[in-house]
Amino acid sequence: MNKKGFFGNWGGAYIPEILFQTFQELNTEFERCKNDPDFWQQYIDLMSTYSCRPTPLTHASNLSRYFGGAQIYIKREDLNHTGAHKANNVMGQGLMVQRMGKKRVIAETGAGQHGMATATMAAKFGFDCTIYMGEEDVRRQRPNVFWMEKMGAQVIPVTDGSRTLKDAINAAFRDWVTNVDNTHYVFGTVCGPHPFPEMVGWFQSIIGMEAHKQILKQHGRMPARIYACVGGGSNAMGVFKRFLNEPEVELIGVEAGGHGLQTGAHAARLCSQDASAGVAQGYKTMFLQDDDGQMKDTHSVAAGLDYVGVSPILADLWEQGRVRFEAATDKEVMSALDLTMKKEGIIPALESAHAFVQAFKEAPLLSGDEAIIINMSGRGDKDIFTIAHAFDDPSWKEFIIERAREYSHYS
Amino acid sequence: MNKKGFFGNWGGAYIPEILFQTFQELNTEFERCKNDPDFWQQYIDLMSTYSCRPTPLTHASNLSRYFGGAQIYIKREDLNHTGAHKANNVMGQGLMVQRMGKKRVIAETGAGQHGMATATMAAKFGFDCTIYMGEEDVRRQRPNVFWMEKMGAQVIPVTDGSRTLKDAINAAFRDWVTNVDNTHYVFGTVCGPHPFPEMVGWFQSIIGMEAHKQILKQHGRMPARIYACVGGGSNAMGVFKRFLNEPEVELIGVEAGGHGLQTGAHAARLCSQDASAGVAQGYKTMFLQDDDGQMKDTHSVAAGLDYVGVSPILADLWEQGRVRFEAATDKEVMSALDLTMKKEGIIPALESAHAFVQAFKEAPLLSGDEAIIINMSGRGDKDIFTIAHAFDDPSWKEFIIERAREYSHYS
Amino acid sequence: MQLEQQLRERLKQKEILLMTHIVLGYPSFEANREVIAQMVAAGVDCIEMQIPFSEPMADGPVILKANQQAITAGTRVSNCLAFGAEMAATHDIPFLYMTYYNIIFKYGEQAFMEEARQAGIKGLIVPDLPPEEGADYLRLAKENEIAPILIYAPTSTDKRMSELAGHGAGFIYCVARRGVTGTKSEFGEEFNTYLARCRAATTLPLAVGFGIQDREDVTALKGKADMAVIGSRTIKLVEEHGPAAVGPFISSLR
Amino acid sequence: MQLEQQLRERLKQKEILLMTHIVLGYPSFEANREVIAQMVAAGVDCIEMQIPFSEPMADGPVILKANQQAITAGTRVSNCLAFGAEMAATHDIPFLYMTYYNIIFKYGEQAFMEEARQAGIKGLIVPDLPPEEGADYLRLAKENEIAPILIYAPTSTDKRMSELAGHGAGFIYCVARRGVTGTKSEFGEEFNTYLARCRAATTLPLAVGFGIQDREDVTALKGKADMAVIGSRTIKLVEEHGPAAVGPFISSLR
Ligand SMILES: Cc1ncc(COP(=O)(O)O)c(C=O)c1O
Ligand SMILES: Cc1ncc(COP(=O)(O)O)c(C=O)c1O
Repeated sequence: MNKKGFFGNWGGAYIPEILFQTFQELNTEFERCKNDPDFWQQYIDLMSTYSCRPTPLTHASNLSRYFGGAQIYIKREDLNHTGAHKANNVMGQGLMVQRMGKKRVIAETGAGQHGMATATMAAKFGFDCTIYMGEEDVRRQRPNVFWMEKMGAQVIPVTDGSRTLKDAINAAFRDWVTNVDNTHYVFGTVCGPHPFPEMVGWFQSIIGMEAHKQILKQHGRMPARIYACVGGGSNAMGVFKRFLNEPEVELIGVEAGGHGLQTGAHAARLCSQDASAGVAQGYKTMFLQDDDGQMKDTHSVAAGLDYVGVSPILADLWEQGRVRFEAATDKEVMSALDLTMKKEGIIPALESAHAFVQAFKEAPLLSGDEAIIINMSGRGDKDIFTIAHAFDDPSWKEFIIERAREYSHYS
Repeated sequence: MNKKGFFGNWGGAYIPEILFQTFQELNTEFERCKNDPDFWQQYIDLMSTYSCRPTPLTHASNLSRYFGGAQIYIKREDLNHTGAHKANNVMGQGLMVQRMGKKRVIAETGAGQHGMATATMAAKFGFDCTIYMGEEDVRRQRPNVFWMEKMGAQVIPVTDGSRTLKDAINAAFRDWVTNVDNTHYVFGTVCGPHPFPEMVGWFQSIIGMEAHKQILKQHGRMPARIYACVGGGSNAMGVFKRFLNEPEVELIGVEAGGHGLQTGAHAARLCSQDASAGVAQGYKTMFLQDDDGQMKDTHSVAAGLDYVGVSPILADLWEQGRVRFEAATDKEVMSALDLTMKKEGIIPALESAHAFVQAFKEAPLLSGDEAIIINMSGRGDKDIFTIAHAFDDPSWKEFIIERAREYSHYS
Repeated sequence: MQLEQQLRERLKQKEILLMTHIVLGYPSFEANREVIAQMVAAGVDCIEMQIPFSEPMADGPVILKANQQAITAGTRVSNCLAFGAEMAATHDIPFLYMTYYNIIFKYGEQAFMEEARQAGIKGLIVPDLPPEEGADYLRLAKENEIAPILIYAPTSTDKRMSELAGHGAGFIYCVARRGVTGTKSEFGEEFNTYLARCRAATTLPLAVGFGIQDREDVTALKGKADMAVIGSRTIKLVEEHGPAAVGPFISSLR
Repeated sequence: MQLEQQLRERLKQKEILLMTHIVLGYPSFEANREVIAQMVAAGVDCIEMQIPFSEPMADGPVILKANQQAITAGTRVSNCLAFGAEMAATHDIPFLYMTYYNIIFKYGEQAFMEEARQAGIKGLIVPDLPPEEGADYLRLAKENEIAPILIYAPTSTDKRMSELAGHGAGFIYCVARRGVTGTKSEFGEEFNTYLARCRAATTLPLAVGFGIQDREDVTALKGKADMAVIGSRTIKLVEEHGPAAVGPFISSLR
């Protein structure tokens, strides 16, 4: 197969007829943008004045010394405006929405990062904005909800299904088919129906383009390996893309190992035996589903990796053997996070910490003149509620209890 | 008077004898660094690979349109690693500590930003780190405390005096006189004994040096006015310094008006009638003190502005009339914050929002071809506990109460 | 006899046909059995049986919930296929399966089609499978004499409608409006223009679905469409008043 | 008679002098009065009266707390000056003020010095005013025949000590160790070297303070220093056992 919108066996646009026309327009606009160097320049200008691109590549000299192997470099997507790589995608789509003349955007969000980024973009571009978020995630991520609302977005808790990311995606599609004329659905990752995987990947590829220049300048040659966590796959594709045709660079995607691949409580699609080919949420990929094709519940300490599907582009690169996939367990993630904070003064998001885990396992096996890059997709300080909880910090608990006491008194 | 360490009538080094020698060494090292272009280059390299300097200058086109006057530009110190301009100062001092061969750093912190930044720097440089923080502030800013501890710093709650910033400074000095041989006190702002005001101002001047280039490139000419909030004065000095000798650029420092200048519950030293010349915490400046010279309690919704003294350099520029000082009340700050989030998708720290208040008052009075710069010293998303509280957000309260309920069950 | 012919036969006696929708396994196969018996007795012309899927992207709250509860109750695809065979053998009206593509894909398209044919199923509605992605599906359906029913939407251009007409069989499912199943539609001027466009684009019979609630709605479609589709409305009815309420409701529609 | 002379007179009769410390207004002027009477009766040679300041940077927890409580209780600088005058008039030993520079600066250096002289105060200790910043202060003190007592620290170089000697009068306050008031000091080899350096740098009498707790400590200083300073220890004593405990404690020291 080499059909439009397919990457090897994966991808496509499995969409309800009502969206057909809007996808036609989106495809046309996307083609126009891709062929318009001014558009890319406009995107770069926006990202370098509104966010702080290029984001730095930090040499983690302490960690490198600690592991005694490869030189570890960290690509700092955490320094983006709104704190994660998600900004790259939404700002790019924002420019496209402006060109298409639509006035309203919707988005799904799991951890809240993509919702935050979309609400931010909508404020900046003056769009109406509705964010769909699983009720469970609203409960867990109230700070993000607060900010989204403050930025003028409406956040709708989704009470269907497992009340998490995939259900928020379904809810967003339901909104879209209802309000298709004036609304653009800002898909958050390199999944979903064509052209989203390619489009999101295109905007995110800015990460790897920068990293490529930076590593040559700072290290003097190509990195041996690049690590990225894989939820939907957008930060991974973002950092990998520029290096796909550099055969000496090994690319490693790290999935959520949750409580362990043997337990079933994980979100590893490509490196576990638990996924199979399927079609849902508008595209074909490897899904964590049962024999009937019903999607399974997944688990990860990182809400942003807790998803049943995976990028069709990555599924193809996996099948081709171009990207290797590994898993990091919740436990490993907490200790990688701890080590990174202590050694480098850097707080990776729980999602990003997955990439750190695998890099830490492999760094000692490489020589000191080799470099590896870890894509730090976001910052962890927003995850305070999750991280402090996961570390079981007693003062944190006291603090929350005391705060609650005040609120119970006065309300 | 034109004595060493004085700026007009202000400044000096009113230090206990035990610190005399260490200040000698610090002064010598500082002179060496100032005269060593390699040092500044090393500093720039560090800031552009570990933090994301240059930070962008964002044209706030929506706010500019909304106010219908000057073009509003925002200097984005919020995009620094650790989320505020404080990083500039600590990383610079970190390099100096390394040169001086000391192995331990201490710092005071109010809001927690400087503590976070220092803990981060200490992790990066491999220093031991102790942070002094008023007990009241520890209570209010638990998230920052959590991260400092995770980064390996010891956070000591200060139970003396008003249990806020000034008491944390005293406590840090007590530690310093005790551990002077191996310890450097990383002063957090352009206050304290010489050479701190000059030294911190030097590191922070990177802000204005960048902003100068950026405004010329983006706007084509000098800004009419520059606004910065003033706690100790480091972000203000940082953005002002490059423009001091550009007489056409008006410089405006915005102090904490708290509940209003008439109420006494504020922290306005230079634009209220409530301060007078004094000497404390190692330097001479305008202090909020009573007739006996006892320091008063101050108030601001922004912990980082809630301080009795102010930079001696700014006191001098105030006396010379080079910098104009204004105050923003807590209430004005909350609405400027609200507007900025909704219009631009940007969340200023409560401190920074003070500068926005005054800029918003004056922007309509200028013409559309004039530019003003607001120095956004930090990001507000860390202030979630304060901001959600100040907005009296009911869902936030419920969230906290529910969280507390979980913790009370399991503990 | 193939689906289109069956419908055309029925259209000789009736001004407009009725198609109803049930979600298999919701609330139970028992209830499904009773509801279908009532529907057939009340003169329904065609029934679409939805095989539940965990991600029913195009469905509104009522059908969505029914899907989820059916799965939670343990409904398996194999149960649905067995039940479909039983119904087709029991009642003398055409039965269709409605489901999302993953159910068929995962079962194996070939195996699914063969079983469906053996069971006497006449057509398939798969709302997330446009013909661009369904070449195998369309081929296998036709090989197995099962009508792949395609969908028109108000957003479909004339060109798109003609293109779809070439791939579909049985009838065209005209979605009455933007949105998902379950909320009321307006059948005004704009709708009439849309339906005229549909009619012009295909020679297949036209079914209209999404939000048809009562006799008035069905009446409004007479002379414009060939079949009215009642979806969420009967599911709600069963939830509120039990299967016995279905017969009288259906009878009241025409 | 000036402070240095007064101390030298006393040194003729005693192997080592004792200076004590009180915080004015803490716990009350009443208590201060009683404590001072006890101290004088027990043979103390000199008393430093601390005018409380809200930011006592160089003081440890005990004196810090005393400063704050004195201020909270309403102690004003004017009360302190009046009390100082009363003490100097009542007791025949030299009294000093110890305070932070802001108290003097804010009062007006000239006015402060004149009042202090009129009150019969013999010296001033201002731990946060190095001579570099205190030109006016030093001049005014000398003009008013009040000894500006300067401080040596273990970190002071020989050069620095000589420099300080040139500015000070009355005696030199040698801080026994790094740190703030209130914790015990060790008087070992290193300390002896330090004290020898102090002695070499000045002809003024040497007082040693910070952490002197008991007879043993005082004894250790004999022959090396001219005066031992008891600070936090008596404040704690008053807190725990009341003013009456002070006399016996002081008597026990020598
Ligand atoms: C910080 C961060 N990293 C990674 C992810 C995972 O998404 P993706 O795999 O598309 O990069 C998320 C998703 O929310 C995220 O917030
Ligand atoms: C974000 C932010 N802005 C401003 C300030 C005030 O300090 P300064 O006046 O030294 O910039 C602080 C102090 O903590 C701060 O955190």
